[in-house]
Amino acid sequence: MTSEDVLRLLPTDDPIRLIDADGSRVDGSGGDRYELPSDADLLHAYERLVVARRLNDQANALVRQGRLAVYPSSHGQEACQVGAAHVLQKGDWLFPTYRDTVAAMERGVDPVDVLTLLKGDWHSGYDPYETQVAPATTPLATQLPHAVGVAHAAQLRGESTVVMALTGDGGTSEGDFHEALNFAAVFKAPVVFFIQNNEYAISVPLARQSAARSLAHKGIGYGVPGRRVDGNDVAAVLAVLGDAVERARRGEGPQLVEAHTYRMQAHTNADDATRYRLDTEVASWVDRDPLTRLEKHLRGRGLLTDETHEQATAAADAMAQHVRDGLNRDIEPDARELFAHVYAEPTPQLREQAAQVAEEASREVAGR
Amino acid sequence: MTSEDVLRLLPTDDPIRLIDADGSRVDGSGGDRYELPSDADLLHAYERLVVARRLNDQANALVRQGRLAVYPSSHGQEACQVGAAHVLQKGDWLFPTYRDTVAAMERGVDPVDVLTLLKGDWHSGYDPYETQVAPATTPLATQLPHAVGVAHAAQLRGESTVVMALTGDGGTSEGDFHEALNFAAVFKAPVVFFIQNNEYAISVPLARQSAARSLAHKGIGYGVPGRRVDGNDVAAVLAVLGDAVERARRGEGPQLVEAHTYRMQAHTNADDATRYRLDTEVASWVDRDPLTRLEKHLRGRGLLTDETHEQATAAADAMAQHVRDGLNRDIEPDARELFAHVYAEPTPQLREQAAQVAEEASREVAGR
Amino acid sequence: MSAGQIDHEKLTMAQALNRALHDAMVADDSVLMFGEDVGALGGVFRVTDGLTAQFGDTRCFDTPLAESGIVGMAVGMAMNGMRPVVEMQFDAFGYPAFEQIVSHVAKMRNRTRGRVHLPMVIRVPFGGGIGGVEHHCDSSEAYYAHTPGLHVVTPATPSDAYTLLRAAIASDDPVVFMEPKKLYWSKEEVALGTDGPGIGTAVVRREGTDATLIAYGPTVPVALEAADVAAQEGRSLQVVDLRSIVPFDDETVCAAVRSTGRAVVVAESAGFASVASEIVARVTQRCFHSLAAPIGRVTGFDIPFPPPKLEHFQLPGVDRVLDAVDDLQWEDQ
Amino acid sequence: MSAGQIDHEKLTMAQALNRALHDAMVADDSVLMFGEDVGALGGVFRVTDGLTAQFGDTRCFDTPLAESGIVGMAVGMAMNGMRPVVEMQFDAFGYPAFEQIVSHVAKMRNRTRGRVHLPMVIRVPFGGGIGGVEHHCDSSEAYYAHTPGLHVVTPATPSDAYTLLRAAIASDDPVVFMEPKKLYWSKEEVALGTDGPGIGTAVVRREGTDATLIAYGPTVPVALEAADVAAQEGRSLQVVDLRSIVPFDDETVCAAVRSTGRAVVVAESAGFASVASEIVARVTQRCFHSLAAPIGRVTGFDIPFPPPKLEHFQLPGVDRVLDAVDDLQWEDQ
Ligand SMILES: Cc1ncc(C[n+]2csc(CCOP(=O)(O)OP(=O)(O)O)c2C)c(N)n1
Ligand SMILES: Cc1ncc(C[n+]2csc(CCOP(=O)(O)OP(=O)(O)O)c2C)c(N)n1
Ligand SMILES: [Mg+2]
Ligand SMILES: [Mg+2]
Repeated sequence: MTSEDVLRLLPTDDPIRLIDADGSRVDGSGGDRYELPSDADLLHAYERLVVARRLNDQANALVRQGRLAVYPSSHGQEACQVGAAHVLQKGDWLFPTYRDTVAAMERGVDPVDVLTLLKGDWHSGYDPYETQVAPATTPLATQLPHAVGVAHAAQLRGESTVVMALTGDGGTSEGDFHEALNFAAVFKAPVVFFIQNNEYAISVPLARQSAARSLAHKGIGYGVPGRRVDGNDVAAVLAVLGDAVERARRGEGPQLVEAHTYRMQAHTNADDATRYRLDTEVASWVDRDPLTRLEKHLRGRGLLTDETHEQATAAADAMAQHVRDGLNRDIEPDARELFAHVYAEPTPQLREQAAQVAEEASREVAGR
Repeated sequence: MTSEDVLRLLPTDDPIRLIDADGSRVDGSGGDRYELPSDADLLHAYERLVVARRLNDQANALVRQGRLAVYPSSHGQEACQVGAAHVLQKGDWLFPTYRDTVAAMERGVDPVDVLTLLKGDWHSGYDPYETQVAPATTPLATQLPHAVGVAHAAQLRGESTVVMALTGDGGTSEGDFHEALNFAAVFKAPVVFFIQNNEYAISVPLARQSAARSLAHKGIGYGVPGRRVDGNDVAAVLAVLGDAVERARRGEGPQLVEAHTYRMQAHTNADDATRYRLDTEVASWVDRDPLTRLEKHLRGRGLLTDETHEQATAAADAMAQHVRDGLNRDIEPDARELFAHVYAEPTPQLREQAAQVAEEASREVAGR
Repeated sequence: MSAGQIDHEKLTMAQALNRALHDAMVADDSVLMFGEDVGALGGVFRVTDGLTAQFGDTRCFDTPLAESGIVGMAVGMAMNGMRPVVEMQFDAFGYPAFEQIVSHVAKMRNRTRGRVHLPMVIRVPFGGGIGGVEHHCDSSEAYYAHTPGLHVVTPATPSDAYTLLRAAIASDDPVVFMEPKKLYWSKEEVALGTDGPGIGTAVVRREGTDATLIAYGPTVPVALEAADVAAQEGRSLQVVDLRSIVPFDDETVCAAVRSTGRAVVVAESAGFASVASEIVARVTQRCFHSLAAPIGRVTGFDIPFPPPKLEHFQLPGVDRVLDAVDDLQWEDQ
Repeated sequence: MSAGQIDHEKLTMAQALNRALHDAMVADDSVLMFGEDVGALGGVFRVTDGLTAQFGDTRCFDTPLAESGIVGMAVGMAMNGMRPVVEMQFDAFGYPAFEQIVSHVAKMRNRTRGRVHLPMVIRVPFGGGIGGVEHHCDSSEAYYAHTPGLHVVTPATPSDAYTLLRAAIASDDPVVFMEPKKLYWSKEEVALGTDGPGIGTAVVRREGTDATLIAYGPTVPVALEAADVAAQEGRSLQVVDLRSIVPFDDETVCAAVRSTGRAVVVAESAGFASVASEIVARVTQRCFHSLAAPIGRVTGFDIPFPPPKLEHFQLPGVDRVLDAVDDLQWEDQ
C-alpha cells in the first residue's frame, strides 16, 4: 500500500453535496465524483420525504395526545433515513437505532409496528426476518457488532448481502463502535456504517464528542474509506451511500459514511432543548431543510408537478391515518407474555412464576 | 482547520529511524525532522539496554528455576521500554502493562518489586506514588482511561505532568483504547499513548488485529497526531517520544506513537510460539536487535569504550544479583492480608471471615 | 453553614441529591461530577442541575458518550487526588463500564495492598415504575453487591439520599450509589447535615411485632404501605430499610427478624442469585431457630424487565407482599 | 459414527470439550468457533486444538482482541443462521462483553417476542486453583445466573463436559458455559454420545444419608473427597452435582436435601449475593420443615481472588467442608 492508497481513505474536506440549500446543482466539494440520482429516484425520494416528515409530525401529535409514551423525532434528518433505506436491495439488512423509525418504515416495516415499543408495548412489534430490519437498538453502538456478524455470516455462505448499520454521532464514542468497525475491516465484512451526525447527543454537542476534523476521519485508522455527505441533501445521500453499498457488495469491505445533519427538535418530547442550545442555532438550519431543498430543486427543473405533490400528500395522509388507527387501538396487556419469550421453553422456575401470576389474576377475577 | 492541518496528524509512510540495523545514521524516512539524542543520552541508553536485556534473561532463568511463576519477556523490545521511561521527567506518570517490567525498572521501581506479582505474591510490590508508576495492568487497554484521568486531574490543578500510557498492538482493538484516546483528545489531556507493536497478541498476528496501514493512523480519527517509529532504534524512540512528551507538556494535547518492534520470545514461558510462527521469521529480526544496533553505532563513532561496556555489564550483574537475592527469598503467605486491603475498614462480614481463617489457623497449630 | 446548625428544607429526592452534590463540592474542591448530560442539561433527572453554572465546567462536566471511559477516567482522577462522582444515565448503561468497575474500581485498593485507594462514587439510577422502555428499568445491584471491594448503598427517602450521598462522597472507598428512579419525586423535610446513620447501617422504619419486612430502595414505600394495610387487618408488620447492601447490617436485620420470628424480603430485581437471596440465606443462617417459617421473598420475576404496559405485573406490590406474609405458616404457631 | 453406536475414550476435560466442538462442527456446518488465540494456537488451554486445521479458518478463527466485539459479532451471526461458539480467554476477560451479554444475548428472544433467537455458546474458563495471577481466577457465574434469559451450565467431569457442551451447542437459547479451569486436566472414560442428562438436570454423584453436599463445577471433586473422608469418620454424605445453574433442578436438589435433612452448599465464588445464596434460599424455602439445621455455605470469601501464594486460603477445601458439616447442629437431633 502506498501513501496514495492510504490517502484515498480520507474524506473530503467538506461534506459532499449535490444540491444546494437553494435547490441548485452543486459543483465541486467532491460532489463531481458522484452523479445526480435519476429523476425517477429523486421524485420517489420526494414523495417519501413528504411521508417521512408526516410520520414525525404524526408521532409528535400522538405523544401530545398521550397515545405514545415517547418519540425521538428525526425531523430534519429525513433525507438520511430515506436515503439509507432506498440504497438497499432486497435481502440487505438494516440496523436502526431508536431514532430511525423512518428508515425502518422505508424498508417496509409498518410504522405502527415500529412505534409499538414507544407506545409502551413489546419492543419488536415487527418480525425482523420479514424485512431484514433488525429490532431498533437503544444501548448505543451495541447494534454495530451485530451488523458485522450478520454480514460476516452472509459472506461465509457466499451471499451478496450488504448490511447498513446506523449510529448517531454520540454512538461513535462507545467502544462498540470501534470494535465493530475494526472487526468489519479485518474480516472485510460488507457493512456500511452510516453516522447521522446531528450535532447533539441529547444535550452534548459534537465538540464534546470528538476533537477530530470529522467523524469520517476515523475510517483510515481501520483501513476503511471514510466519506462525508451533506445529510440534508437527499441526492447526495443517495449517491454517496449508493456508492458505498455497491463497494461493500463488490467485496471492498466496510465503508464509513458520515452525514452532516441536525436534530431540529428536542432529543425526545421528554427533553428540554432550550437548556443547552439557542433557538437561533436551530433557526439557522431551517433553510437547509432536506424536504424544501429537494422541492426547490425539482420545481426548478420542472419535475415536480402539482399532481406529484398531491400524490405525496395523499400517501402521507394515508400513512398518518393508518398510524393513528393503529396506535389508537388499546393494547390488552397479557401477563402470560411475560414468561413466554424468555427461553424457547420456560424453565421450571418460570413456570412456577407464571402460575403465581395466573393465580393472582384468577383471584382478582373471583374477587370482583 | 485546513486540510494541511489534518494531514499533519498522519504518520510517515515508514517508521522513523535514526540509526540503521548496521549502526549507521539514517537520513530520510522522516527521521530528518528529529535530532539524534546527545552522546551522553545514547551512552546512558546503552548501559540501560544492557541492564534491561539482562533483566529479561535473569527473569527467564528464574522461571526455569521455578522461582517465578510466569514471565512475559520484553526481549527485543527493550529500546521501547528504556525509551519510554527515559523521556519522562520527575513527577510524570507511567502506566505499564504486564510486559513492561523494564520500563517500570527504568522509572526507578525496584525490579524485585515489579516481579513480585509474577512470583505469585501481591500485585503491587511497589508503591505507585513513590515513582509515579501505576501498578502494571493485565486486562488489556483498561489502564488507558486511568492514564487520561491522572493526566486530567493534574491538568485541572495546573500541574505540568505528562502521562506515558503503554499498550500492545493487541490492546488497540479493545474499546477502552478508543474511549481513552477520545477522552484525552476532547479534554486535551497530556497523555502520550505509546503502542509497542510487536506483531503479535499471544498467537494472533497483526493482520488479524487491524487492516489499517499502521496503528498510528488511528490518531487522525481523534484529532491526535500519530507517529511511527522504529522500535528497535533507541535513538529514534528517544527522539520521537521525547518530542511527543514535550508537545503534550506544552498543551498540544495527547499524542499517539507506534513503535514497530518484535516479540523475540514466546508470549510468556507458558506459551508455545512454534504453533503459530516460523523460526525463520524470528530469525529475521535478530539483525535488527536494539542492543547490538546501538552498540554498532556507538562503536562506529568511537563512543563505546571497553570501559563503558564493562561498566554496563557490571550494572547488569549487580541488578541480576539483586533480583536473584530478592526473588529467592521465600514469601511467607499471611492469611490476614486477604482481608486487610479490600476496604479502608474491613466490613463486619470480612471481620467474621477473617476470624474464621484465624480460627482455622489456630486449630492447625494446636493440632500439630 | 455554622457548626451544629443544620438547615431543613422540603425537598424531593432528586433535589436532595442535588443539594448533597452541591454541598460536597462547596466543602471540598477535589469533588468533581461528570458523565453524560450532567452539565448544561443538569442530568436527565436534573440531579446535577445548576452545578456547572455554579462551579464551572471543570467541576461538573459532560464527557463523550462512553461509560467505560467515564468510569476509567474517574479511576485515574481518584488515583490522582480527586474525589470524582460519575453518573451512569440509566442502570443498564452502566454495563459498558462493568469491566472497569469489577476489575479496577473494586480491586485497586486490594491489588495495590492498600497503597492506591479510590474515593469515587458511581451514581446509578435504577429500577422501574416510571414507564420506561427497555434498558431503562434494570435493577443491577446484585452485580455490584456480589463484587468484593465495592460499597453498595441505596436511599429510600430524600433525607437518606442526602446523608448517604454525602457519606459516599466522603468515603475513601468506591461506592456504587443506587438511586431509585421512581422515588426521585418523593418529597419530605430534609435535614441538610452529614450525621445520621451512615453507610453500613439499616434502620427500622416501622415497628411491628408479627413479621418483619426487609426492603431497600424502591420497595421501602411498598413495604410501608403493606404494613399500613396489614395494620388495618390486625397484623403488625415491622419494616426494615437496608440503606446499605454492602456492608450489610446483620445486627439490625437479625435483631428485627428474631423479634418477630417471621420475615419477607421485598426487592424489585429478578430474584435468582440476587441480593434478596443473600438476605434470606444469611438471616436464615443466623436466626434459624427463631424462625417460625421460611423467610419469604417477593421479588421481580426472573425475566427481562417488561415493557411499560406490563411492568405492574413485575413490580412487587402491596398485594403480593401481603400474600407472602399470609404464607408465613401462621397456622403452625 | 453409526446410529446407536457410541465411542468411548479416556479423555481429559479439555480433550472432551475439544471433541464436543469437533463432533458438533462435523454434525452441523453452521457451528463456528471463534475468539482470541483459538485458531493456530488452539486456545491457551488447547480446547480448540486442531479445529482450524481440520475445518479451515472460516469455521474456527481468531478475532481482533475485543471481547465485546466477539460476543456482539456472535449475536449477529446467530441472528443470521449460524450457531457460534465463542471463547472468553479467562473469566475476567468476559467483563468487557458484559453489556452485550446482558442487554442483547440474554434479551434478544424476549425483546423480539420470540422472533429472533440466539443459538450461541459463550465458553468461560473459570475459577482458581491453577496458580493464576490476578484477573485469571474469577468465578463470574453469579453475574450470568442472575441475568434472566441465559442458561448457565458447568461440567465437573470430562463426560459432562462433552455432553453438556453438545447440549449447549444444540440449544436454541444462549448458554454461558463455565469451564472449571482446574479440572481441565482431570481424566476419565468419556462416552461420546449426545444423550445422558441434559441442561437443567442435576445428578446425585454419591449417595449418602446424613447430610447433602451441593456443589457445581470445581467444587464437585472437593465435595466427593470430603464425603470420602467423612465416610472414614462414620458419617455418610450425599453429593449433588448441579451441572446446570440455570435452569435449576429444584426437584433433584430438594429430594436429596429432604432425604438427609441437612445440607452444605460448596462453591468457589465469593459468597455474597451468589449462586450459593440462591441455593440456600430456595432449598430452605422448599424444605424448611425437613431441615434439622440451617443450610451451611462454604464459599470463597468476599474478597478479590487472592494471589497464587494465598489462594489455598480462598478455595473451599475438604477441611472447611467437613467443618461446615460438623456445624449442622447434630446435637439438636
Ligand atoms: C450505552 C448507552 N449509554 C447511554 C444511553 C442514553 N442515551 C440515549 S440517546 C443518547 C444520546 C445519543 O446521541 P447520538 O448517538 O448522537 O444519537 P441521536 O440521539 O442524536 O440520534 C444517550 C446518551 C444509551 N441509550 N446507551
Ligand atoms: C481484556 C483482556 N482480554 C484478554 C486478555 C488475555 N491476554 C493477555 S495478553 C494478550 C495478548 C496481548 O497482546 P498485545 O496487546 O499485543 O501485547 P503483547 O503481549 O504483545 O505485549 C491476551 C489476549 C487480557 N489480558 N485482557
Ligand atoms: Mg446525535
Ligand atoms: Mg503484541
